[in-house]
Amino acid sequence: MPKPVLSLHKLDAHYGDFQALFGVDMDIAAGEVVAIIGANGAGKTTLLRSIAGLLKNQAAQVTYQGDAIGALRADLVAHKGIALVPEGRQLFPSLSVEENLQIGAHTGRAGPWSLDKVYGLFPILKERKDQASTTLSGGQQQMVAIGRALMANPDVILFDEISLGLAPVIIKSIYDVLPNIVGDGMTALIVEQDISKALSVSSRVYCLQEGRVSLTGATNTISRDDITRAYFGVGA
Amino acid sequence: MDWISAIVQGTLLGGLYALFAAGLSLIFGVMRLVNIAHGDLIVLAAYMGLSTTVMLGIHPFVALLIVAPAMAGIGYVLQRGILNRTLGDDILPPLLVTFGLSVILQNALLEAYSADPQKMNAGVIETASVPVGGLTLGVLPLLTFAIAVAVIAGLQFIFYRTSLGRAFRATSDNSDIAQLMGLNKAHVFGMAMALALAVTAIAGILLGVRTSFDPSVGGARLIFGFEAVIIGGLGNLWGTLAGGVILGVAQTLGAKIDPGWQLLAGHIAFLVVLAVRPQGLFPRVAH
Amino acid sequence: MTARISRTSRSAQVAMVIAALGLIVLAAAPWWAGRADLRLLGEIYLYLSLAMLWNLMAGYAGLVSVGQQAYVGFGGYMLFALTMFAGLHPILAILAGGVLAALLSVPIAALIFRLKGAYFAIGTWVMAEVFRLSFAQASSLGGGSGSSLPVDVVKSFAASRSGREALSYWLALGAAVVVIACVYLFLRSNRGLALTAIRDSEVAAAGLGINIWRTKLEVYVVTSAFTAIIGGLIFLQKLRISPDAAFSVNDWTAFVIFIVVIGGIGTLEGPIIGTILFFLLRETLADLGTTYLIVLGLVAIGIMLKAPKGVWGLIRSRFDLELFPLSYRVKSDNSDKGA
Amino acid sequence: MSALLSIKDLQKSFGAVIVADASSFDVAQGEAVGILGPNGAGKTSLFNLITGALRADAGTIHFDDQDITKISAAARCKLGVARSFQIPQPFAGMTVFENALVGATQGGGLRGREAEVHALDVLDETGLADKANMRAGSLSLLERKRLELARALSAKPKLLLLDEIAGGLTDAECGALIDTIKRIHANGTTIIWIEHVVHALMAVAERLIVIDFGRKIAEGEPKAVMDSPEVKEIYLGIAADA
Amino acid sequence: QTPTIKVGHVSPRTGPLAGFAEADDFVLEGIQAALSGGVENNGKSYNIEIISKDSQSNPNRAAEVAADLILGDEVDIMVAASTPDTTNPVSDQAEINEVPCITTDCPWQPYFFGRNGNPAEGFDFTYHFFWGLEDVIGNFLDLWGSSGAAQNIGGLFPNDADGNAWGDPELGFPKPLSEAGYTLTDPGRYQPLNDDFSNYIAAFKDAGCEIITGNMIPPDFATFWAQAAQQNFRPKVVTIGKALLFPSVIESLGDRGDGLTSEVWWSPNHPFNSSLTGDSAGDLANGYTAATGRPWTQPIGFKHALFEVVRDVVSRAADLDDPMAIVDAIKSTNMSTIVGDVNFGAGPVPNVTKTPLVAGQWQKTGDAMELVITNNAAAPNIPVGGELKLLS
Ligand SMILES: Nc1ncnc2c1ncn2[C@@H]1O[C@H](COP(=O)(O)OP(=O)(O)OP(=O)(O)O)[C@@H](O)[C@H]1O
Ligand SMILES: Nc1ncnc2c1ncn2[C@@H]1O[C@H](COP(=O)(O)OP(=O)(O)OP(=O)(O)O)[C@@H](O)[C@H]1O
Ligand SMILES: [Mg+2]
Ligand SMILES: [Mg+2]
Repeated sequence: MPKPVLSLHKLDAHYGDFQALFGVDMDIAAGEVVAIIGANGAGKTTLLRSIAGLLKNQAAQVTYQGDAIGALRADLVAHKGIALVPEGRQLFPSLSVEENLQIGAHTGRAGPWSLDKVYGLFPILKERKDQASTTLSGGQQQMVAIGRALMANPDVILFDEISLGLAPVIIKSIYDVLPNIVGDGMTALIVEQDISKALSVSSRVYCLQEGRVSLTGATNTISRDDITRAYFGVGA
Repeated sequence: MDWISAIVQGTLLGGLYALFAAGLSLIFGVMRLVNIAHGDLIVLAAYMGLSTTVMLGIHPFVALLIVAPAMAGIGYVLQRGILNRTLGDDILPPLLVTFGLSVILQNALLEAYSADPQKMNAGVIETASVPVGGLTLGVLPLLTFAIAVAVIAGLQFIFYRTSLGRAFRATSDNSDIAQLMGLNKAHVFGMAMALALAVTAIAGILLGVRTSFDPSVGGARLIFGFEAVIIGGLGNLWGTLAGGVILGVAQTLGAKIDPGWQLLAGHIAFLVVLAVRPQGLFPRVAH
Repeated sequence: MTARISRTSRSAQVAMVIAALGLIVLAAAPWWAGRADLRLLGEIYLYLSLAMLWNLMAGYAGLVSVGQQAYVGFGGYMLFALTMFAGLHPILAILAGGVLAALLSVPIAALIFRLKGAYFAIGTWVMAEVFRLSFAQASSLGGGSGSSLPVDVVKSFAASRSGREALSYWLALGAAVVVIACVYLFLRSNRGLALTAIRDSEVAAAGLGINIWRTKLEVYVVTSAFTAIIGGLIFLQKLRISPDAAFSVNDWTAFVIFIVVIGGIGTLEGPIIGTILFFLLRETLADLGTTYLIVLGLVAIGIMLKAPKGVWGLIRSRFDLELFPLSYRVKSDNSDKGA
Repeated sequence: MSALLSIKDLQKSFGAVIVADASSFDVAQGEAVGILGPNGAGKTSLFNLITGALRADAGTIHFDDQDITKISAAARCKLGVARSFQIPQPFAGMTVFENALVGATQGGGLRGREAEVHALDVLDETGLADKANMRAGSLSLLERKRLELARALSAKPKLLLLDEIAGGLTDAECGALIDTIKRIHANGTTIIWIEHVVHALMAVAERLIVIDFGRKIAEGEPKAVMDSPEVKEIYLGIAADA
Repeated sequence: QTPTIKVGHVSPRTGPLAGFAEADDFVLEGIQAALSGGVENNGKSYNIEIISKDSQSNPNRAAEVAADLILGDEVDIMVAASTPDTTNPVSDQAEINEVPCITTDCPWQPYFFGRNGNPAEGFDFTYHFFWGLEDVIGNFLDLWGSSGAAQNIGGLFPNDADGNAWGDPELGFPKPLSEAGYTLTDPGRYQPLNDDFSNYIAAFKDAGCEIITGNMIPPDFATFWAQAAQQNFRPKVVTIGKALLFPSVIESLGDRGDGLTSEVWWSPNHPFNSSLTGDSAGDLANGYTAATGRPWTQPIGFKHALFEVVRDVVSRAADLDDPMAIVDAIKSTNMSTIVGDVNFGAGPVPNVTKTPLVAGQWQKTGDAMELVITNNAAAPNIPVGGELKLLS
């Protein structure tokens, strides 16, 4: 395996008294697309929030391009080139569609993505650019959320449950554009409950259960039974 | 004619209240911060204006060039040093901290300037008047109203047309997600407080020109500011102006019935609005 | 089932014994304390009561009111009005003031309960201003200038000066004991359990059959009534009332919030500790005038930043103490396992 | 068999998101019904509508021959509807025992010693007895889910609504949970259970309802429902291509 | 060992009323120096210790510190000054705690009737010297009469202790004004710290008022006065109580302070001397200016006189250990002070006696504003310093 661009070392995470992650280790190589799966509450979102800096950890628990970033504030992590497409889309309701995209570019990082390029990817958004973001359909909102993250021209992009609550056609269309996004070398972590979707785009998979990694391996070497067992903790 | 006059005077008074409230509205709208010290910050600005005019011998309006940036600086430091650490779902920490700030400000001003009433001298403009369709209107109240409109238009522009305003709105909507966009929440809030206190400087100077002030007069005006913000609806600056005008007109009309009813009428107008529309008249974000 | 439920702990039992002894000593204060100490203690009890009540409202029911001075002032004014115009005995007048406050608080709640969070806080404040301005219009009570309690009313309370001082001391002590006992017993009761549940999660509480609106209304009405009674006692000590003094947001709400939050909101121990701290500060520094108030402000800011759960929160995070035994302990008598 | 719960033309949406689209179904006294559906289908929202945490836009809900569409959540609980929350909502500052006691004294309407005994029984039943004195805020996720079940039971419900309580359990734990729920059911409590762990659901449910986009897309005897092509396609994405 | 008599003193050192107490330090220092040799009583010498506390301009706080002084410091005599917000709560505490109390700096009606006093009974322990509304009315009538302005008066009375007393239909201004042939336009009581007087101004304009009177706090007057100019309302005489007492307030009004008129309770030109130091009024005022660099203010004389009376009482009391004996001594006070005669035997009601009052005008002399006595009909022994000038 090449030198990892992003690694987690014994990552713990707490919400007050409650511990959500227990010593998670992970190495992600540049350009890799990795799926993270697990049941509800397994700690997937927590993992992504820890990487993005929304949860504070010890500095050495997360390293990125050789820097210990575990204790860094989220905005500084963003400036370093890690972007998160949050669970449930989380658009800014008081910003228009275009403003939501523009604010994604706040870090001012150079790169291939621009407003035009995002509109090229999701043409429907251009038609709706002055609309309040809350008036879009769920799928369109998900497009804005993805576009917003791309506007930061990140090196690593984290997707949290992009298909949640979306109709199958929409899910399909979003998964159809995913290769265009990660195609030119962007590293991606994809959290997904729809296991087959997740596996279809990723090369490697981690399964979380109760805040611990219960299974990991290359997508093509892992069997459905392994996954189901790791996923629910029971044999199907 | 008397009633028309009362309404006109009330509207102009509303301009003053809106000016008191504009900074508050910004702070409340962006940070959900109930700033008990706002009235005292207005008085602080008035004293800074006074010192500047006395020391440099300049007109109070010119003193704004110094006071507004100074207040903005104070606001930024205050927000980053103290207030940011009190923000959250619980409204009590900011309430208590700004209460502490208010007590400190009042007493520090008392130490520095004594309790003597002070006033800034703005020359002929204070007493000048223009006849308008049978009414005689003071130039200063007209100017105050015009400034209130200009300030609110300016804030509205910053809020909705600039990247700083976009950052305000985004951080206010969801500060976690805004951080993901690379926005430093502490800095954005600091900028919002700086802007709010720059507006406060304008309110303070106009207060100090309009009437005499002493360290204790801030608190009495604070509640009108809050009322204007809430009547107008959270985060809607034009609503804040409307709220100020509603309060001002209610007060002058109440006073027309009996001067004892002046303040009461304003408060009752506030309660009636809330009874009918608990989110205020023009909330920006519908729930 | 062999498990047993206990609602006390060693530290609580010790605290109870100490409290009982302390109460006996305090009740005897008219025999051992100077007149000034009596008065100071009386004031401490009244502030403690206000703090307890506000804590019940804000700390447990989530009703952060900055308008409780409305009821303090109302109680004070009812003392004056009912003794002067209805000829009631002062103690009766104070109790009647409590009842009237309870009645008045219902329609007020109907209005201000529509508001949430910061809006609620400001709504209560405006309401208190409405009280102040309305009483300022009552010319028979002196309007904006206020009024003194007529000497014969004061004398009717107790004939001799020392009798009066002792009686008003005992009334204040009694009020504090009653308030603390009521709040404590309320929180220990099933309704208190419900209120605590609301504090932790409103949606789960509603799902378990707790009527949130009614529970909060009950708390609001009861605290309003008690607050008015305390207000009556306060102005029985002061002998003079005016709208600005009666409805002072600083004296009756800001300081009380200070006490509760500094001590530790949402606990019964917090207001007690806060009251002691507040009076320690005041007694040592008050003569410094402005400096005292500046220090007060600094303490408020400092504690909020360093210990947002207040002093009791700090203590409790170190030691697992509970002076007021509210919690239930399950003890299994046998060694057999529960499940 | 008279219907304990009867839902007619229930309608609810959040802006563009429709979570209940003219849903109608009955649940008989003593029945155990399973609900399935993809993420975001509106399952939890359905519970919210039944318990009163959400108000319906249109349609009616009858419980025990009484129209409960417009009454408060608290009143519904007193009538005998209790639920567990998918995202646990413990009373974090209270102990586990106190959490159960709230249910026993409020929704359950019990007093004094009787309430305490009932709360203890429920903790026994759900395997939380040895955690009784712990602060609920310090429980692990699985314990929190168990507490959800315990607290719902403590309110002595006629209708128990369970929202995803089996996720993340080991085989043995899951088996124990199934036994517990079967026991509760055998005692006469009517149950509606939302669960993604299908085999657990199949072990208890007498009938399955499948929803997607707030619509009922299949209903009936569990085996038959699971074998229907729509369910295979919409829900069991894994099974279909496995 | 000389025994000590403790005197408790409450005054508003801080807060909105602090102007009244700005000379406290200076006056108390002078008094302490003058009393340093002790006071003779029945051949025995007593020290006088003054314990001073701040009411923060808050009547609640005033009652509290008064009680502290009485109960904690166990003072033998209470004194207090400056507006009903200070004198009344302090007197109430003294009365109920049976401590002799002397107050000043508040017209006697708000003091006496504001405390629900009954002229038939009076109070047992509390005494007050100052002038009354009848005096201020007499002086104002004299001043207005000499001005030649139309007999149409606008009244500005706030809803506070002073305002209610001044505007009271029976005891205040309305009755004597109409008896003297004036028409009073009184729209009602406004709440202090008012932001808008346009209704008043409109009413005054409608009624053609050429004279304005009232009792206001400085910020309210400043608001009114600016609005009056803005709305082109230009009365000929403006005579306001309280707001126009202090040079700092007049200074803050700039040129618009020139020509305003006010009651004058005391000035450096009052022909009285201190019974304590022998200083004349002029000496005392100049001493203050020399010590602080600030212009003299009216409360200086009364604060000084308060302690003159205390010394006199201490020296005459039959038994200083008996509060009743001290009260008897107060009751029989008849002396000359730096503010005039204080004789509790000659009051309008029990417990109250009056000192002389005149009226004057702020006039610009050179760069500074000076309060010039223009009318002295009520106390001809106080010399007039200049002529009344009309505002417009
Ligand atoms: N803010 C919070 N406070 C307390 N506990 C939390 C918080 N956020 C998450 N948790 C808990 O942490 C655990 C892990 O949650 P997380 O959101 O990471 O799970 P997830 O795998 O993303 O689940 P899902 O598939 O439901 O999104 C859960 O038990 C959850 O209840
Ligand atoms: N209060 C709300 N406001 C707005 N949208 C909501 C609200 N509650 C739920 N939704 C939306 O309604 C849809 C249905 O949510 P619901 O929680 O009922 O799904 P579910 O079937 O329980 O899914 P899961 O299996 O993930 O628990 C989702 O898209 C959700 O985002
Ligand atoms: Mg998640
Ligand atoms: Mg759900």
